[in-house]
Amino acid sequence: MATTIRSKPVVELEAATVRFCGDSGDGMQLAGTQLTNTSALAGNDIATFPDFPAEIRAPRGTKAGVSGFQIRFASTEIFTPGDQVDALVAMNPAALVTNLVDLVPGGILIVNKDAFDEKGIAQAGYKTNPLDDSSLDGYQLFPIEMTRLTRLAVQGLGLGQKESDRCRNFYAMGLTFWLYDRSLEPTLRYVDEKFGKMPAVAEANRRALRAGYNYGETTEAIASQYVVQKADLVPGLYRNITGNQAAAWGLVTAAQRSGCTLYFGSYPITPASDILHELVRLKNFGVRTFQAEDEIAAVTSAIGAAFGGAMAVTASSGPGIALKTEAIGLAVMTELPLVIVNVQRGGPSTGLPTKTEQADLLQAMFGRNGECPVPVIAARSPADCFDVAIEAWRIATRHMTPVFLLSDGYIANGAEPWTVPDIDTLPQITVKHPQGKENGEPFLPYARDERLARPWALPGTPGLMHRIGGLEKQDITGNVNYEPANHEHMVNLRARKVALIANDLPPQEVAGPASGKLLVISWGGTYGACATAVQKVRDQGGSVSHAHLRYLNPFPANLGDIIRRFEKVLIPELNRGQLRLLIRGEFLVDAIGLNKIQGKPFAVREVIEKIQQLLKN
Amino acid sequence: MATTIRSKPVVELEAATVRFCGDSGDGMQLAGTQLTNTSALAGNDIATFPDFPAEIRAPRGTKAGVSGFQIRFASTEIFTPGDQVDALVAMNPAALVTNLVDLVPGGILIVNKDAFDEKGIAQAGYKTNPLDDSSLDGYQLFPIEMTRLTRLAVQGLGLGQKESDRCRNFYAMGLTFWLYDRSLEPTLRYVDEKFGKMPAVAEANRRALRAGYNYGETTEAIASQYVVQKADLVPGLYRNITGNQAAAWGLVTAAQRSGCTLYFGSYPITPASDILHELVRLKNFGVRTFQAEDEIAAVTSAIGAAFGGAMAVTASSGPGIALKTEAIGLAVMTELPLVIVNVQRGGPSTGLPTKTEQADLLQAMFGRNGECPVPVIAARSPADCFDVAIEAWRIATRHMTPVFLLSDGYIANGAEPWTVPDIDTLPQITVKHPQGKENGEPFLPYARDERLARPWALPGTPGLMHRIGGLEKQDITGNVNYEPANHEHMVNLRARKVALIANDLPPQEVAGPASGKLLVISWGGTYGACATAVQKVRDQGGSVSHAHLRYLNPFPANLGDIIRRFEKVLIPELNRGQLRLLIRGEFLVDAIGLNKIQGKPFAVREVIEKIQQLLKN
Amino acid sequence: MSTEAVLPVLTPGDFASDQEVRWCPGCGDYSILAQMKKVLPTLGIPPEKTVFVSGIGCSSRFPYYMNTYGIHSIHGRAPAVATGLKISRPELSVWVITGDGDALSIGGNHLMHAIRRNLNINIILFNNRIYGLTKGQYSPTSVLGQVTKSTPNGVIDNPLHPLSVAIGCEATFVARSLDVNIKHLSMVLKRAAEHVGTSFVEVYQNCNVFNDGAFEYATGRDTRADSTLELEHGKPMIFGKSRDKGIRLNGITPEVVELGKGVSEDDLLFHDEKVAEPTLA
Amino acid sequence: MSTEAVLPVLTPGDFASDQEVRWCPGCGDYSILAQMKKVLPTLGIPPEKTVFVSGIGCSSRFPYYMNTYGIHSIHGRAPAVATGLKISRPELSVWVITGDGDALSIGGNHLMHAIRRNLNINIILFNNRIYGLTKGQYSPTSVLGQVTKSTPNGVIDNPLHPLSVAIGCEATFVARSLDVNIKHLSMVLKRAAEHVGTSFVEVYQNCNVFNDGAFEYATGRDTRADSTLELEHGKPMIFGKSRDKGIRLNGITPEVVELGKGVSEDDLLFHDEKVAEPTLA
Ligand SMILES: Cc1ncc(C[n+]2csc(CCOP(=O)(O)OP(=O)(O)O)c2C)c(N)n1
Ligand SMILES: Cc1ncc(C[n+]2csc(CCOP(=O)(O)OP(=O)(O)O)c2C)c(N)n1
Ligand code: SF4
Ligand code: SF4
Ligand SMILES: [Mg+2]
Ligand SMILES: [Mg+2]
Repeated sequence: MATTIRSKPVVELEAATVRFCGDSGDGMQLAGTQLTNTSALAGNDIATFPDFPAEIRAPRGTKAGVSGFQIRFASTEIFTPGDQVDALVAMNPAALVTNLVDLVPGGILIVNKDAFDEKGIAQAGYKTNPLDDSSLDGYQLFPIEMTRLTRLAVQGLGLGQKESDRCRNFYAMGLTFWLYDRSLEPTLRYVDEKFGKMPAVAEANRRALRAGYNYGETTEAIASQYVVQKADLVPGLYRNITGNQAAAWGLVTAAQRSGCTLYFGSYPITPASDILHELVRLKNFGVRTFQAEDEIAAVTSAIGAAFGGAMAVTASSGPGIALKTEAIGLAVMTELPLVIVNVQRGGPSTGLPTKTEQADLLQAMFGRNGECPVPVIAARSPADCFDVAIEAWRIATRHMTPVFLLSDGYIANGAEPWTVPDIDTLPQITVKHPQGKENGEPFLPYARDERLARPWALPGTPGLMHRIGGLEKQDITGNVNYEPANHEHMVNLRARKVALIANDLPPQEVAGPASGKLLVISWGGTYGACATAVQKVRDQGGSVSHAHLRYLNPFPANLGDIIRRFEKVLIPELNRGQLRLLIRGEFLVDAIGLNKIQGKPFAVREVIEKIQQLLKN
Repeated sequence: MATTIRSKPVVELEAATVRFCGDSGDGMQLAGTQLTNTSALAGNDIATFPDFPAEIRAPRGTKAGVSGFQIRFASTEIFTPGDQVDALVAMNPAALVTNLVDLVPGGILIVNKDAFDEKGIAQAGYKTNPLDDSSLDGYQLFPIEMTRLTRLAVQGLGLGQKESDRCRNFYAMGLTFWLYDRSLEPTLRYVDEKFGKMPAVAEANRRALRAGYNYGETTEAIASQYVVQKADLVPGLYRNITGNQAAAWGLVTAAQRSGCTLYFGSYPITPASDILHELVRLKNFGVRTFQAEDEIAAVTSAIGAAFGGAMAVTASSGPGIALKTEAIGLAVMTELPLVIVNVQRGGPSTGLPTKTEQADLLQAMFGRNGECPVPVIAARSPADCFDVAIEAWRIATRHMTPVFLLSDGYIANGAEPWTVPDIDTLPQITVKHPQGKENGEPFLPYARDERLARPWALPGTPGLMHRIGGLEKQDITGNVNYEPANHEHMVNLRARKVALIANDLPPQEVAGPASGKLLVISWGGTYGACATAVQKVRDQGGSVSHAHLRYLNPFPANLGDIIRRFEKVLIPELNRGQLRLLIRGEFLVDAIGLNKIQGKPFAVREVIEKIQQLLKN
Repeated sequence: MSTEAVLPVLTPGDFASDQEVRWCPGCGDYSILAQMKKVLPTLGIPPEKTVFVSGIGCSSRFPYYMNTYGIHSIHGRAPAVATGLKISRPELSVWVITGDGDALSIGGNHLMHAIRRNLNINIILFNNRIYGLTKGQYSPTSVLGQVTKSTPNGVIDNPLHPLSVAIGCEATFVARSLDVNIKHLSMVLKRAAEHVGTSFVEVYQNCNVFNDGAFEYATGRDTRADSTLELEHGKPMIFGKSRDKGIRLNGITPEVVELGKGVSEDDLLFHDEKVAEPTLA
Repeated sequence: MSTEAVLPVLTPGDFASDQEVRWCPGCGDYSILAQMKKVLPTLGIPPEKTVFVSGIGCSSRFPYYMNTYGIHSIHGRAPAVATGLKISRPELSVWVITGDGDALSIGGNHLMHAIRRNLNINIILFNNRIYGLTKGQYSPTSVLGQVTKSTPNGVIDNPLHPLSVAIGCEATFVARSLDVNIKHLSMVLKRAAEHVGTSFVEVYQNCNVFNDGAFEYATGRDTRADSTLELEHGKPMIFGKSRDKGIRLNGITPEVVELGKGVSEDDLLFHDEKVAEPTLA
């Protein structure tokens, strides 16, 4: 908005963290998304952290119903949405009381004054009105009559009070946009697309947005404006993407690069459903989605599709994955390519459906009957879900095996800028299907190549008719076989096949010196916090390096050597130490854990403190 | 049979191992069971190993249809059915070719000569008739026209040829009984009970039995008879029992000693079904059995019963356990007592349904979403299933948690003598249910005792109405709660609750010196082979001790100390090293594995060789 | 259900738990909850002898709001949980609360078997023709063409009809009612409770967030009367705003006819609850 | 199903695999296998375009014996496996082979949803009213009082009737036949293959080891004719050894009547395959 004449002093910041919070009905997710997209377009690096309540819409004004969306935008590269927020926009008392802890001392606190009536204050559990008692003195408090001002702004459009109040989030956006000198254009465009068919509503939202913006411009109360310059990201076409979107597009891309049609069989479950929602809109890429009657049908239908030659994928979260475990065993025995996505959430059991956790790693490793090895890889950030989805299918087809792809609620719903790749430049995934033999010699479905992968013969091919199933297979012929020696051979063969994948993997990289006092090993969504923490400590001269694992089974071939070059090993996880058990068991190293099980990602601070503590003694 | 006048020289043996083998339709399991019971009554120690084909009845004469039953009876204490057999009874060529490998050189080989016709010989894959070529010279071969002689014996009873031939196994029994100087009485009694309603059939079986016996008596061919004196077992009322029977009776006993009604919800699956078959016959003990529509209904119905105050049990094998994993998470979250029996079979997937394996340990440990700790204990022998079943329920109620009880196909179908206990002398299992509070203060379903166990309040109790479920619980109140700190607290609390069980367990015992060169650690059905092997090596002066674990989660408190007192640790398992991973991960000891995955138990010889190899270098 | 000798008079309040109800404002579940609280005191069964078992879904939060014993189990398994409880504690009054996805998608098999076993439990299916809790995917009862999060171009699978499924499993009691028709709903709930055997009740429930107005035709002021028919034992099947429509059998296929115009009440089908064959139940 | 332009003439032998058949001697499965091998060559679909999908059970070993593509999947899931295969490869001819336990106990939900989705697959349920492979426990189709390994005192649960369940899910093709009635069985299999949409066929199959003679009444020389009725489109429902029995509608309930005795063929129910409402299908 180079055109605006700045009426107030402008403070330049390297990064800013803002959180919108209010009722599930207040449209906070929309507000956050708009600020996110606008900032992405403004060229900032960004990281977001939406935080939903478990209920669809708990009663108005209750703590249970508070929904939040945090976004950090910066002129430098960032890996997390920030430990604390610089500005908090709270639409009601319940939102204030549940979110204030994360506001930095002296931070900007914008509240909807109108919501602080007796009822609202009581619902939040306040004895007195926090806006009147001095409890908020430590912050730059801006109590604004958003309800009244919004109603005023939309007056004369013939909207009912309820509809008018629905525009409040646009008022809050407008104000925030002014505060951080953001353009209103992208949001105005969004309003046109979204509400085009309802001109009154569209106009109301536009007016509310502008009203909020102008309020900032005009009010004495707010002394200054902030700007965050664009980051110099690698040039390219950027778009802001969530982990679930990235996973969906990665799957579609993998299908294109491998020449298979994507078959996605799944049953809705939080926080994995958005992958399905994204894919159903991509039918034009030949995607076949199947919303099954349950998770068992989802995975078994995918196995049927895999037998037919499709790129078979199923996705769920912990409880649904538990139901798939028997069928995954069938995929292991039939040695068909299959991608199983687990967007992890808080457990055990139904647990905390809308919160994040990393506690399904051992389930992915061992949650099946018998010796049933499955490769496991994990995404480290929203955009990384795209690459990992492609990698999962590459491994599945190259080695003829089901593959576990672990994501989590934090990166699945979080967003970051992502360079839209030129699909055709991405490496091809070569998939071979045998043709019928001329010489009429019998087809051997369990013969193997140098990677111990078996041939993927498709129905419809003359001369290759064969039957597969869950009973133990005879080596080479694939016939049912109960002989003791064959069984032992096949169990070891299946294990070796997965172990051999390590030869195919890039060597594990280490951020920082190749040896030293402390090695931090992380996996999955904790990448951002760990990378940032390690970097900061090293900037202060600490002898610490970082190895972030994408490949959890098998481990990269050089992991053992890396570990041995450090005095101590720290493994931060959002669980009680699942990777730690695997590392200890495999390398007999006394790895130390930093474990958080609060349904929330690590704060960078938490990891730094642990590192410093370990470096001290 | 003190009365028999011995017509032939008698050789006294310390132990003898006999195997009957033939078509699934030949009644080999019956023959083996009869010899087993008779030997048990004769006061021998015994161990058996039935080995079924996967098919109900594969076509006659095929290798796929061969069914075997091995029994070892001894005048000393024994722990295994023996690595090799002293006498093999083969009813047809297919049985001979598949079983001969296990016959000791020079061993007794009794075959049904009549079955060695061209078709039979061809089906077995023999080029020439093994009875005629000299391929069997290394054994004491007795080719007997069992078919013809049996038909002769039952002539005149008006039986058809098919029915007559069904008596062949009795002929074979009779001959074997003579060979080992066993009484016919128990079998004759069995015939009366079983075939009482069919006098002709009963008489035919009696005649066939006697005919076989007399053949041994009279024929020149067989030069001598063998006797195995009674073992001096601890006095008491003995009966011969299989692992599945013992488990069933153990469950019933636990119900009686805890004053709960036993609710057994399960879905049939090999090799666990016999527990259900045994329990349905015990309705008079107030047992409630429920054959569910699937394993998920089996376990969830058990959870419903547990909520109602029943002793809730569900049983299955690997594939079925996989389906129960989501529900087990619910039991962990609701902290209800529940026993989950897994009679392990060959995996992965459908695998080898009728064969044994130990590959579901990690599934029991980690096969659930989220941090979901469940205590795990394992039975070591058929009779031990009785004690372990009681122990499982004791832990479940004392600590308010689901408990995994691991058995396997080998001990489930195998049999050994068992002293029938005086139920009333067995320790009581005290189960407390809270009563409604007078003072009307609210009931707190998630308050805890010193073991961190919560109260087990039952529907029907006034004033204790409460709701439980799979969402995270608030500490103490048990209300649904999504707060970060509470979640972390509860996850750790559930883990600590299970860890605390260790304080309740007897210290781990060690057979042999408390320190030395080598410690053998075993668990489950490999006990017999490991105990025998360690004993034998130590008898020869080897520095080796043995720790057999009944408790796999948590480990006994003193296990770490024990391990540290030995230079090396060997862990023999019928898997690829599942306990080994747990021991390595927990104690950082470089435990070595002896792993066999052939659907068969260890031969004592195999364990001895590994021990000796490790003691050498 | 056997009623007790001397019972303190119970009120709806006695069945309300202290937990704050967390459905969306305007959700049809509120009305069903209210009717249930009204009906239970009339059954003569105290709260402590009553157990509500549910699966997962908005509807399955129901037990938390009742001051009875309750299990909020896992998705689709409530009928199995209830079966185990009822088998071991036959004297308890056991209710299953479930949704269209919970009961007919993931839980279809347990529902089928609970109905065939015919234990004395009551199954109430809240049918909003959508997955509410997971924010709006289509369910097995979603109608053809229905646009949802997972069917942007409309549903193409034929829907299941809960009552047909139940009858296919030879249910001994089936009924359907509406969240907003509180008189009929409470009557049906009471009848279900009184039936000995498995009672299966489908309740049309409005999800005003993800499938608002799905049952407009059956609830709307001016369409209601013409599109619903309240069955009463021994009464002819008459309906319509001006009670001028009826259902009669034409050969072997039922058809809607206008009364008068040569059709008299006697030509119509009469509702017979007692008929053994469910052919036209 | 579209037949190919020029096809080599196929024989039953072309559909036989090299695997040794491993059912008990005398098992009803042999006959069904034989009829299937006879019917397939008449469909004009080559073996490589045919896929048999099964679950677990004796019956589910079926695919191993066919020289086509096949999946011997896991217990109860065959309809779901077949659904995924058919969705991604619509041009293939997909058959589901299942048992009464596989289809109606653990697999009931998948069966229900496969039928409602009505993809063009053929589901053949081998009903021997027992769990064969696991050696004789009762199944959802076991009759009341049936003594089995798991019900020494007789079955007490009401059995499910496969066709009623299928109709409750609004199946578009249902039929029942007998392992031993090879003429009728092969006709039914052919009709099932030709029907576009999900065809559901129940075949009474004798398990001579664990439930021998379960269908004696329908197969026995002298009872057969009086206890079975072979439906033919547009024909009156007449049966009986001397074709002297029929089924007619008394009011709304079907009843068996003797022909003559004032009852003529025209009074009987006529079988109408095309009727939309399955009321009396
Ligand atoms: C095993 C499992 N799969 C999926 C889910 C996600 N889930 C929760 S409720 C639900 C469906 C809800 O729909 P319905 O049963 O109709 O209940 P409603 O919310 O509409 O009342 C789903 C798919 C889950 N919690 N557990
Ligand atoms: C998950 C799982 N549960 C249980 C079993 C054991 N099992 C195999 S087949 C079967 C039932 C067989 O009955 P049916 O489906 O009627 O087939 P039939 O053998 O009678 O032809 C059972 C319970 C299994 N293999 N997998
Ligand atoms: S989402 Fe729909 S069903 Fe769920 S509570 Fe809200 S309105 Fe009710
Ligand atoms: S057990 Fe029964 S069904 Fe199975 S093969 Fe034998 S006869 Fe056939
Ligand atoms: Mg619903
Ligand atoms: Mg069957």
